[in-house]
Amino acid sequence: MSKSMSAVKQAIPAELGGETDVAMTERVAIAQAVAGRKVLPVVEGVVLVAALLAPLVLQDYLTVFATRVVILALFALSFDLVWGYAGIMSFGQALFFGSAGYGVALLARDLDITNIFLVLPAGTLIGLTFALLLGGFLLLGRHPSSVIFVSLGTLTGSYAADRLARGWYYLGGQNGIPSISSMTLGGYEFSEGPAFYYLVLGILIVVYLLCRFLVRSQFGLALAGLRENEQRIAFFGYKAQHLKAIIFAIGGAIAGLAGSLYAFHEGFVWPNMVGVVVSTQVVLYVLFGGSGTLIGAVIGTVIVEGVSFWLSDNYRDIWPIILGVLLLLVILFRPLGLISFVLGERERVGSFSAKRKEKRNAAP
Amino acid sequence: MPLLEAAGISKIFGKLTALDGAALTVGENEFHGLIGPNGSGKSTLMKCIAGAEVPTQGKVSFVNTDITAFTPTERARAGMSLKFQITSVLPSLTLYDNILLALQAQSSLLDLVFSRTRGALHDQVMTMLTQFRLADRAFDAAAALSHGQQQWLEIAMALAGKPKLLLLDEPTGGMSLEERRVTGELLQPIKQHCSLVIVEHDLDFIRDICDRLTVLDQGKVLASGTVPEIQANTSVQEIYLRRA
Amino acid sequence: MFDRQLSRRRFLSNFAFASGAVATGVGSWVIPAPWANAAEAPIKVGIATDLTGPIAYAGNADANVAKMVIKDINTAGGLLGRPLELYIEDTASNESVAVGNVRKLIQRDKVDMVLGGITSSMRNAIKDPIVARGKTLYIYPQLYEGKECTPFLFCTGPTPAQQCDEFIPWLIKNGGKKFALPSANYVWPHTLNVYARKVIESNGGEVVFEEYYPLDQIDFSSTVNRIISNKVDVVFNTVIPPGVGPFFKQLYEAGFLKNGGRLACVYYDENTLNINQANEIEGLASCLDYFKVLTKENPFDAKIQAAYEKDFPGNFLFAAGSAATGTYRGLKLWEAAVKEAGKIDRESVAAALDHAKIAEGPGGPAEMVPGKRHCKMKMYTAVAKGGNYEIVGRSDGLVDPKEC
Amino acid sequence: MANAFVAAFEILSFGAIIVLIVLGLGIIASMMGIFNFAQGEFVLLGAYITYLAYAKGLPIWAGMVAAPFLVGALGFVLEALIIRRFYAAPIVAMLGTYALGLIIRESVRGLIGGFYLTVPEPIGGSIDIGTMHISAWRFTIIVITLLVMVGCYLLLSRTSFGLRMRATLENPSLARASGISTPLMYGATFAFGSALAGLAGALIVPVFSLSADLGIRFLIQGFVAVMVGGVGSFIGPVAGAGVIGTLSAALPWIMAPVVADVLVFVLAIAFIKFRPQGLIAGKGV
Repeated sequence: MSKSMSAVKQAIPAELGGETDVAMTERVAIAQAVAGRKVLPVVEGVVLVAALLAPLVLQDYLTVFATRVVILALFALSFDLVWGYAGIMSFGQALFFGSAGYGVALLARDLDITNIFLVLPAGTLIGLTFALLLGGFLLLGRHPSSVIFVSLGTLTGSYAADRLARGWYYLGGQNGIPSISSMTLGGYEFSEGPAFYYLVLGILIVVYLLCRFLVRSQFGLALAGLRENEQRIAFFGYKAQHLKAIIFAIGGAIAGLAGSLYAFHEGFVWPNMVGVVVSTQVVLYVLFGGSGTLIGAVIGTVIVEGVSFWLSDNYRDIWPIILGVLLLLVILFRPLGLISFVLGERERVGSFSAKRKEKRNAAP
Repeated sequence: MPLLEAAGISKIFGKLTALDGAALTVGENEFHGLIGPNGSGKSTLMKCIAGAEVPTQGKVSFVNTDITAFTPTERARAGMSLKFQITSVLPSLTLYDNILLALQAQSSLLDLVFSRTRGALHDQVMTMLTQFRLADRAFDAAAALSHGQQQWLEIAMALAGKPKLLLLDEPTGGMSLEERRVTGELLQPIKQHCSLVIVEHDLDFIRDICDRLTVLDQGKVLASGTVPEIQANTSVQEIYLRRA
Repeated sequence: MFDRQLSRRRFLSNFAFASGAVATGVGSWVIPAPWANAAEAPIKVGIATDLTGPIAYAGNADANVAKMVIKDINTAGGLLGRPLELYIEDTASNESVAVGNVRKLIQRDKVDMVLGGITSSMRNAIKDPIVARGKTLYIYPQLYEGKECTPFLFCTGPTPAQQCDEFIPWLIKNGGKKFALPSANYVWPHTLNVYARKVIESNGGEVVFEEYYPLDQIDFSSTVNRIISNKVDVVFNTVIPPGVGPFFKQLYEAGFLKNGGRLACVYYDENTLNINQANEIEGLASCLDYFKVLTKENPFDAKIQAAYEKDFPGNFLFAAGSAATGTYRGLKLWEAAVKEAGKIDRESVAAALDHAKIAEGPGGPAEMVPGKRHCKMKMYTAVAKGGNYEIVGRSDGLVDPKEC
Repeated sequence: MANAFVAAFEILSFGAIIVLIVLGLGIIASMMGIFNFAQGEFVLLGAYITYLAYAKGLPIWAGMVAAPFLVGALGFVLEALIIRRFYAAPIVAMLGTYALGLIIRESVRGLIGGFYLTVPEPIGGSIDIGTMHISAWRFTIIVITLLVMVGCYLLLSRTSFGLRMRATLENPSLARASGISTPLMYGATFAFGSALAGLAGALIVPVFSLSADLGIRFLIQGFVAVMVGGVGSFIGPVAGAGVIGTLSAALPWIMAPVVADVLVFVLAIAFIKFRPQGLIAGKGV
């Protein structure tokens, strides 16, 4: 029991406090075992090559499915940034994903705007704005908000938005907005298929690299500190709540981008898209893959979606139960996600030193 | 004007009165010891000064500014720094990153995002680590350090931001005798640019490094003065005898 | 082989067996054609319905009906000399899952026709992948709000006109003139109410109030109070589960039935009777294209009902409100259309389906209204008595859907 | 006048139902710091057990009596096997209990085949006062809720069991030093909270009929109620539940139900933001 308990603590460094116990010695052991070995770039490379080759080996309909997964991976990235890096539990990430989806659907329906250079920035902006508003309300203030308040606050926000969307007739109510026209670039229409796939893959790669740059910057170091011990960071003189609100807003913007792509790819939006179901789904992706590693979010999305796809085909009656059991097992025994099978703690946290080479020289 | 002036500080938790009109005055470049028996309110007073607790009553001034309502962040930016009673280094980060984190606390957001200060701070990080005899462990996780070393690391972090006032809550807790001696040596040089308030059980340690002492008992100030004055004070001797 | 005695349990074990073939990419639920020596490749029929999720009882019934009809057609020699193959996908009451699975039907299995979707939101979600992006024929089998006029999308369930035109005058005669329209807040009730209000008012009735609630609202005290204090005669209900159970109970407890009030609910069939105790909904009136009690008077209904219950004993009832009758009708009309067209491409079948007729179906004959893509059918009014329905009214001939 | 009386009764009765559902949630959240996402499924199980008793031809009240014990026992086992591992990390607890809830809910859905099933009231019909009709069962629920509330309060404040429970949860190491078996107390508290949920499910199933989503319907409302009332005491969440339940039932009398529905949540979150300690601050009973 103590083993899994300590493992659980590792997943939630922010709540560790200053205890010295088994968890620490374990961590050190892992750190030493892995020091000097770089697994992450290898994993990233493998995933990239697989993603680039996918449409060449997959059947048509699976390419369309893969496109959806890539869009959801982008969404998962947004949540990972917020939870995995800044330790803000956003149980309402779908709010930004879905409101952007609704936003671009309305643009397409009512104003006939489908140009990719208009709708994607619009969706991103909607996600950013909603995240700034909700994040500003929940995170800022004289006293730092508790983790529980933020998680239940975002959950409630998403729940209320879902109910609002269901009740608001202009948004199509329960039925949502169907038959959204295709996204366009001049005269070209992005219909589902390899072109759309490579478009979203390209966007994912760009956003991934931006996130990677961000979390490895000194800003990323501040986030790492925040996740470990928010009070300590505030006592250094960081405006901790501002940092959190900023990363929350960035997460919202990425979720918005993903949501607008999703709306055009699926061709419809519906209330679930802003609601608790999708909010929880994105938590599952990141949890399965491994929070606090960007690639973990991507891998988690692929695995959860892939397994669901397969299970719903073959064990349709019981697949939600199987999914629940798998989730519980991961939480209990692999709280750092499946990526922790190949990736050590030391490399997960990374190092922010100016001269990274010294790290290898100095390591025992 | 003194650097720090806390006056009439009361703190009530429910039915428990932890502080009852306590006061503390610290001048520039002064090492000030805060002593008293267990439960006399030392830690609570430290927290009220640092902003971790909001006093029920009273006023805290720092560099001629009323900071009673300041958040910890604002106090830190005004030049106050705290080392917690329980060590709170960031365990899964390297020592290097722990120090870097403390050094860059007041950088602008753009500097942080584009890592503009990373190269410039490198030498400072290494200097701090060397000064606190931790340079050879720079790229180990902080969790890997011994308890004493973690305390040093935290003192180093607290000093990184060049504070005007450093608050140390039991810096030598859990240290060996040799480690205590070294801690004293490490603290001496900072006197040139920084004042210090220190809560400590080890009276020998306090006597060695402090200029002035304040003695708390049951939330009130029992005595305040130079080290010899306090040593000569009979009521202080009494409470320490009572404890023994 | 498609076994006559195939039970649900057997299907499940078939599933488990089929999973062995997953590695080769075969995933969905395929019922292979019964003859291997067919001269031509089989015709592929796709069913997309809610096999899991909150309305799984309806989706499973629809899938069962499809299995029954396809089996019958195959037993009778198939279509155009070709066997039929059935592909069933789950829409899981989750539009996102549904779209993915419908794409499987279209893009992987390349089915020649898709039938399915129960809720309007599901139809909305999947019609685009089927009809516009997928260039495939789509049949929607459920009673619904009307106004669906998408080319290549055919509706085989009752429309507001079919459910209201004869029903509401009956309600006014057998209930009273003062109507209340408490409704779940989504498209079906909104659109249905517009039509119902027109019929009520043109027949001398009056709508006391029309109000919308969140779909999962389960406390209706203010509504019940307004109904009682306004002395409403007829509650024309479009609140759906889970709210409908508590709503009817609260109405009953407030004395609505005792004071002679009449409940009316146009989606109520044999499945939904169990939501309340029989005495709480005594006298509830419904208007649908089929009730099980018709088996006593119609030999054909007796035949299909018996066949269904033999193949699929258990909880998933053959009932009108769950689109089971629309599914039957839809498949049979499509069969007639394919026979007439003599080929299977979308345009030819749609052209024939435009005026397809069947002489026998659940509740009676049915025919498509040319150019309208909706279906004329017989309609029945029934009231609940002691937990069963009793037919109290039937249309003279086929009722016009009045759509498009 | 009669109208106002009926309105008051209906609002009160819905408030009582929410209080009943939140009781267990509140005890687990306040005393153990765990926001149990599977609480809705414990309610569902209580309802399902009652339905089973009815379907097997047993008296309904027998099912209602059995439900809290069976669900409580399940809670005890789950605490020992799973929940225990989550105490250090409240967020992980949320995710873990979410998974647990998913498993229970989908299993029950499989068992009842996705239907909506009716369970009759042990005390049916209505109490007639002049022209007014008041549901006898809703009235019974109000009475039972009051009894349970008072019972819980006395149990926590007056008995040695309650004292030990609070001591354990407030300061585990001190309690251990005083010879209290802390793992047992944690298990007992969780089982107690689960049993209350089971009881709630058993009592409300005749009102709302049984479906797999019966419990989750109330979950977020329950969390919001706990936060509004204030985490840390027994009475806080109860007060919060009273406010949220009454508000949800009362607002539809004066505005469109669809608006009322969203408004309750917006008001609640705003309230918590500006009074994070909730209606009733502090620890205790």
